Amino acid sequence: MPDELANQTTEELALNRDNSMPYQARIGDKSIEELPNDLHVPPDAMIVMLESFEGPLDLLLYLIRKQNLNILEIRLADIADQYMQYIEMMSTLRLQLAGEYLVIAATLMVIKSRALLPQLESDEEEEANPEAELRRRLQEYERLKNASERLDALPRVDREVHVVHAPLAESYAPEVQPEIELKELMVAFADVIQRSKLYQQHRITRTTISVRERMTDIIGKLEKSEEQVPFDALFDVREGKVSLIASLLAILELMRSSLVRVTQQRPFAPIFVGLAEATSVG
Amino acid sequence: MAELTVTEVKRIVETLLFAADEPLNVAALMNVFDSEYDDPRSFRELLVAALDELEMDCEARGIELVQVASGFRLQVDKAHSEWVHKLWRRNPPRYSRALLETLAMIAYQQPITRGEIDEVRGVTTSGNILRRLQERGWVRELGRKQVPGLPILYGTTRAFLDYFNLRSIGDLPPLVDGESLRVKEERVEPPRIVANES
Amino acid sequence: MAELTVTEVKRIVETLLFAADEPLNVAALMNVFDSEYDDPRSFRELLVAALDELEMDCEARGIELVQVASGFRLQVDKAHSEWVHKLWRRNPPRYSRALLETLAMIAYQQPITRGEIDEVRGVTTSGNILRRLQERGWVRELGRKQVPGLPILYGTTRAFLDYFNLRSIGDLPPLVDGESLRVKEERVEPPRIVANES
Repeated sequence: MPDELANQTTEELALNRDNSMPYQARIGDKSIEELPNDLHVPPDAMIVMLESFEGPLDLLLYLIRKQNLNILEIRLADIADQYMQYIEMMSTLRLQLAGEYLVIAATLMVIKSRALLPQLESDEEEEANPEAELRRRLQEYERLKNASERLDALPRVDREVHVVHAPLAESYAPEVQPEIELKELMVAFADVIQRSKLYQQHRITRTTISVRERMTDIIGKLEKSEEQVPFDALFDVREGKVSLIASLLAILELMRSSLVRVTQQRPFAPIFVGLAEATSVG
Repeated sequence: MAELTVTEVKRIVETLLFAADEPLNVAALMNVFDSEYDDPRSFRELLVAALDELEMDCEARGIELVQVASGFRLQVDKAHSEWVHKLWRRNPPRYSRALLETLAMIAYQQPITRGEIDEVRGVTTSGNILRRLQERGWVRELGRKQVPGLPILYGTTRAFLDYFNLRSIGDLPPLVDGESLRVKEERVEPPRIVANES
Repeated sequence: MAELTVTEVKRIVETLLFAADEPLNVAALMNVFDSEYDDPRSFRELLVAALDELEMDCEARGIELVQVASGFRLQVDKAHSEWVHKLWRRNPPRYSRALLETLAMIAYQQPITRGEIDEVRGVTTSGNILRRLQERGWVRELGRKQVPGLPILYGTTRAFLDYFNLRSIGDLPPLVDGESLRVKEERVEPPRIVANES
């Protein structure tokens, strides 16, 4: 097996291994068993696949299952080469490789070299047997994986379990208002963001908040004043360069959304900012 | 298809009203059953009959079926509200998850429209929640977004910041990635405008 | 004082469960009624009888009375959940495999340290995951293990059990083989916990 793979590029290699992955190729309702060698797999897809492993044990377990063998049957030395190919792919694609992957790689190399020297088997009772140890860890990990899948399958609130609720009639509702903690708000936001696939990571950043906040601030200032506000009154130089840029971007964004109007009587005259007509607030 | 009986419809409607955070009107209820009938008119009659029966059933319990502007709702009746007050004196009431999520969306993403909130939350946010947040003085209308339909833009108020002891919205703990909340950091990068087309 | 009948208590308890935002246990229910009885023991019996009757009443409806770790709650029964899903097309929250593996490790092997979790998972568990589990209220610190470095011991909370519809840790689904996630039991002595009430 290792020899036959030796001449292939990492991409072809990945294609050959890809058949039983969760990311199967399909045309119509026909799944593609054999992929043409010249088909280009975008590196992004490869990264998604490689990152889907939870760690080296998960990767090893996948390699074992792919051969339809269980942990106790497989000779770990036999899959050492496949494991190494994946490690290579990961570094080729510059994925951040956790140190744990390399530790397991070293262990597999030790196991493989011992397998090549069968006459030493008499020693195995005395010294630590790395193959038995790795097998034990794989068994443990497999149990954990099963346990977490079962946990995930339990009926749970918000998914299968709907807690029933009835409010009091508004007229009997107490004056006492529910209290919340800031932490609850953060958790709610984290949940919502995680649930949403529409949001990319970069959309939720501190800097985004500051520009949006600035937009709210500026609208607030404009609402308070009856008339238009001089452009420079919307800036506070003491806030520093970054804040000034944020204010400017906020004004530009508000202009773009037609929430404010910026006027200037003639060139070099003072610039005024006011709320756009349609934004009168009740 | 198997026809549903009035009693079955009544039971289903009861669970729907209990599970929904919001009053449900006949149209919303009809939607839930849309695979169950061929003739909307006769099903509507069945539904109304079921609601009538449910209303009568409630009389023997501590709840009542009422019709408010946005639809039907099951609520604790007056006699039993006293008991709920006793409970709340020891276990104060809490806001629903839907309300917290809506407030969080507004706090972090303002100015934001209801449509934008719905898009991320994946459900329709009820007007009731927005009204409660405004009544509490935490959320206000900032204006209207200049897109078709002129949707209202929402933002948080000074009172919101005061309640949470924040000096500004920038003091909200930032969310760095979808998975986790990182402790507040002082990283200063040029702000980037995020396109907020809807 | 006027004695309450089982039926009256049943109705009141039902409305309390409707209005409460969290499960209620017998003690919390007793508290609500504390001005109504002289003899706690006999009232407790009345209350339990009322809960039994309520459970039976529910069978004729689409809801069920269930007992989870922190008490009783009313929820839509399995047959009617389908209908609620039709009403409520929301994407349920999903959790990453890393988070679920960490949570499973803690649930099945508690009290457990982060190092012990990492050992089985074969990777370093991110602090974000543990923090997120704590923020969600599912995991808490139990104390410190009396070994060098005094690592924190983690365990699950009642809120975790409530969320997953369980009454106790013993109700977790059984492991595929063996009673423990650890294949070779290495613990010689039971871990000692230093009290650290949270």
